[in-house]
Amino acid sequence: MDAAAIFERLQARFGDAVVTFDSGGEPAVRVNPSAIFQVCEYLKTDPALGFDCLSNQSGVDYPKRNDIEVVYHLYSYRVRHACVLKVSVARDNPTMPSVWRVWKTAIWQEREIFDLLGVVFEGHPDLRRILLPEDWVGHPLRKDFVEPTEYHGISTKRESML
Amino acid sequence: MKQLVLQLTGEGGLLAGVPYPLAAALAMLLFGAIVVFVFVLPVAGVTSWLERRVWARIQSRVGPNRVGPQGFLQWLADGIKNMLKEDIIPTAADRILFSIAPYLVVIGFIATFAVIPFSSALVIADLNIGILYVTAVTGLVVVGVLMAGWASNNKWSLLGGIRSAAQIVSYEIPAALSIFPIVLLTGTLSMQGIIQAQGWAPWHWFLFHNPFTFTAFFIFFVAALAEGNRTPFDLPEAESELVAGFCTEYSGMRYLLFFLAEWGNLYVIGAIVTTLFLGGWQVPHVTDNPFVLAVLQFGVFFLKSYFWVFIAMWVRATLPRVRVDQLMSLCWLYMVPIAIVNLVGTAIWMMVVPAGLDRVVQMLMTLGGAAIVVGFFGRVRFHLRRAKLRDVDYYYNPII
Amino acid sequence: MGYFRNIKETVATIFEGMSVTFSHFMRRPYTVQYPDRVPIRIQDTLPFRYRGILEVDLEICTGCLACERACPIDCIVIDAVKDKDTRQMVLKRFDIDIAKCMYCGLCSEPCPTGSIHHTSEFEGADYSLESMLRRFVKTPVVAYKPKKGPETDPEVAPILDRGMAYLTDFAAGGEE
Amino acid sequence: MSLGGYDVEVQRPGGLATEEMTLNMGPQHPSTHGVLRFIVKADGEVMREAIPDVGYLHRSIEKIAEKVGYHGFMPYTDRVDYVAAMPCNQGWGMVCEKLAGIEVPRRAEYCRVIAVELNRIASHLLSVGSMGMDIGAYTPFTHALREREYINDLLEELCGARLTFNYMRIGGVAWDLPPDWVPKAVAFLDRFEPLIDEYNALISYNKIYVERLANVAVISAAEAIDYNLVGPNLRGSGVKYDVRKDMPYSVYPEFEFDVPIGTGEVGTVGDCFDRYIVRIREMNQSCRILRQALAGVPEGPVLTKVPRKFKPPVGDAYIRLESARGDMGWYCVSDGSEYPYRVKIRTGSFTATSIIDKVSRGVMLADLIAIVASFDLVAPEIDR
Repeated sequence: MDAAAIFERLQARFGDAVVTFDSGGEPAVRVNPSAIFQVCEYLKTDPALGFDCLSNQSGVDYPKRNDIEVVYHLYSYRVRHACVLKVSVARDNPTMPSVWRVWKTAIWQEREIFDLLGVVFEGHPDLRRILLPEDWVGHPLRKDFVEPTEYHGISTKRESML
Repeated sequence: MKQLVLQLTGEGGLLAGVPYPLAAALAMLLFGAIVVFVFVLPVAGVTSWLERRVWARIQSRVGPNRVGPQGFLQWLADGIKNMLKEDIIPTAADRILFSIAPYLVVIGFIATFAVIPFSSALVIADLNIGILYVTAVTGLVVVGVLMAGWASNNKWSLLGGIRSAAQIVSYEIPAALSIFPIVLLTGTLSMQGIIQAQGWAPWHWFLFHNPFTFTAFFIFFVAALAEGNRTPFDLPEAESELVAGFCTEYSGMRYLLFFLAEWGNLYVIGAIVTTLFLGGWQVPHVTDNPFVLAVLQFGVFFLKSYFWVFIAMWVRATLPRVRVDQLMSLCWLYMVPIAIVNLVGTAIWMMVVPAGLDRVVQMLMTLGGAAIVVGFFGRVRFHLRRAKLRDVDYYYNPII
Repeated sequence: MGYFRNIKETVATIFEGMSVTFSHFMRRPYTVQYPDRVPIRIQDTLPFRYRGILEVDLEICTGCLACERACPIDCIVIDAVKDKDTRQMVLKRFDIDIAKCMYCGLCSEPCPTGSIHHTSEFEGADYSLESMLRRFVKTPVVAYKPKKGPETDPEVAPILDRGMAYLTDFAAGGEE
Repeated sequence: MSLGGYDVEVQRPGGLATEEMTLNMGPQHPSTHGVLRFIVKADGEVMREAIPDVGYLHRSIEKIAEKVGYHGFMPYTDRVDYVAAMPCNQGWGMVCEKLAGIEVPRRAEYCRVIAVELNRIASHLLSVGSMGMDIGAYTPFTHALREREYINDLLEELCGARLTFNYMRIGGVAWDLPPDWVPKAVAFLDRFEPLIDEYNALISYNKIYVERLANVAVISAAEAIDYNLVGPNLRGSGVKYDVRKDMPYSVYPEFEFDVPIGTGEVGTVGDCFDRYIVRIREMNQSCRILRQALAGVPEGPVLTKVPRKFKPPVGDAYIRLESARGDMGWYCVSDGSEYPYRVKIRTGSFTATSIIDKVSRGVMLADLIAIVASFDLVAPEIDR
């Protein structure tokens, strides 16, 4: 099933208020953040869709649009097709439901997005920093992140010899 | 030795006037020191060098070849280096236990040298309970290892020490049970007595005496490997699991002592296997000169025991490590029952099989052993051919 | 029965494994005793494309700064100024920080003459970071100007040939 | 302690007073494959849980991508997974080509496939070798590394480096196959293929080895998919999925090869042995692909014309490719400028690490080593 057909099914189930079609770049389905869990659950449990794997979850920061986009790349090993979901959350208060109850892999992938972009996933069982140290300030993959000059008294810059 | 001491303390002797017991004790100490420094240390050291070379060749490497001819003196260099290193005792460790643990381990293996019969004359003490003494004295190693593991105050060390204790204590049983068939056959516990009951030819060895002793040999060898913490039973110091096991916190000389004991133990294993199953120092009757005979016997014994040292190294280079639960199930479910079967089987064999058939069976067993060796080299040839036929000379071929 | 099958399998597979390891006693070791016991210097056995420490042939450097731009980690710094009188490019500085260089080879690709290229030298250990800084320009030199037709200067021609050999080795098509 | 959403309660029959021990395995432990740490709660030899703590090798490669531009990021992709850098090169090349709609010449695709498959063999060799070493057999490791050295020699001749290749470029590869290189590669395959059998005789079917791996950390197919295991880890659980077959890219459809899956031949489907043996069999399949590819390299250019100031149109692209550690995802967002707006690399080791906590409950301490080795974790790939 291609992205348009998947969108049609989702549209029939959830209506235009929840899902919209995004054809800029790779065709994707834009989902309202509050409904992402229901949409994902439907995508997984519906036999014709059967998206049993969340292969990639990533976040993109758009300061100009003032939102953070969380992108879900889904794959179905059963039906052997893929689809892309995009969710935009407000940049100053980025909270959205977690989908870890649908796919366990989301536990770690959402932790990474939380760590690097600061998106808070509600209902996540273990939302801690994963790659950076626990006491790190800020979320580095945000476009306005400024690298601190020192960390625990260690300078993060080295004088260039050139 | 007794005569020498008597001579020295007697009229006009070097030590005239010194009471005999004191002189005897001194002589024993002196002799022991000579044995340790002239024989035990180099044996352990050379074993370490040999092991590294054998390993290296099996792994397509060269191994230590810089210190001395073919790296033969590598063990000396390593020893001196370790002696000169700082002896670190962790602050959280139990200082006393931590310090004495390596010595206990070393004593456990050096004491066995007292009964090892290198030739019909060259033996420190031909105890009439020789083989029992060996099994008893090696038990000291457990205490040392457990002590080291506990005193280090490190969790990896503790796990290593506990593993070692469980392992050595368990494997004493199949080892002892495999010695019993030989004791049954010879009716003596003395090491010299056991050797004298065998002959120089392979069909005189207990290895090929009957099917039960043949199995007993393998059970004993495997159990001895386990007691010596050798692969596939090197769990106490399992590098990939427990960092370095019970010797994680040790450094310098104390660390060296553990390894001295390990490699020394390897030789002890070889020597005991040779004594029990391979006819010890038995040589064909070629000369009556006692000196030449002693040298010949010593050479034969030494070569035989080093052959088994080599086998142990080779096994170590081949096999992976078993898991703790598998270690225990291997001991209790496989080795102990089979060892008991061997014991009973040997007893029945002795009662049932007539003397004439005995000789035929021994010859057949020897032929069977030879067939296994031939079959083995057939496989080796197969592997060599498979690899060699397609060897490529496109690449830079190193010259060693 | 499982019990005896286990014993049989154990004995058989260990026998097989031991025969493999024993066969290695009859094969030659494969290791090289670097650095002192090798018949030829390792550097001489390396392939042409080997990316070792960078080298610059100033004789044929045009001062185009393509390498400086291409370097993703900015470990190359070039000062090339146009001499007002002679209207020639003069190289005042050509520094490469070897300690920073990641040997990716992106700098040698856009070089028009193959002046900057990797050598087969890889032994870069030194006692200080400063000594890892390679300053190729000792005194300001005039940059090379590619000629129409073959190079005539007998001193520059072989260097240019070598540089072009590096260059032609790259796949064509990158430029536009 | 509640971690990963699970509460563990230690059940003790008879009330024997023992103490739970917290072990800190890593980051300096001998068998943590790079820099990886596990906080192990153990009851003697039996583990209650092993919580992976990652991030020790985090070099913010995804952030670097936003600063160095499309061409300049290629050498950084080598560092994502330094054991198998070629697939990472290819992944970055593919995602940029998809963004800009660039067609790669056929000869370049062949070069890529040859380089990637050689690298896959090298990576699997390291994996199965270090697996042997973790289980306690050291010889297989050196034998595996010996063959890996030959591959490194070949790749060194191809692209000048042994580890961080930087061989591919957006729109093709940087160097054509050197003259006389193809017969050398074929000679290597002739030498290497029988050595896989020797390797199997030495270790794979060794009883001790089999016993150590069989029935350990069994992962069912559903679980593997749920946790997004990929590559040999997924195929070990019996899922026949290979990006090269199921979402074909490059010139893979032109080659004949099988996708080996775990069958539970010595234990249960999805145990450590299945994951291990899948890698061994994949080396055979890679040899098959290589033979076909080396025999049929077409003539032509190996690099298309790509502007040095590479500016793909606004949009995003996600590609999958089969790296040595499985389905590798590259997601790139472009805002039309010289620099990528956002790059996300989804690696196989990252998701494989997330399941360790689950499968390591109630197994022996020594099994954790086998589990970590069987997942073929490469720490830089987890942390990026």
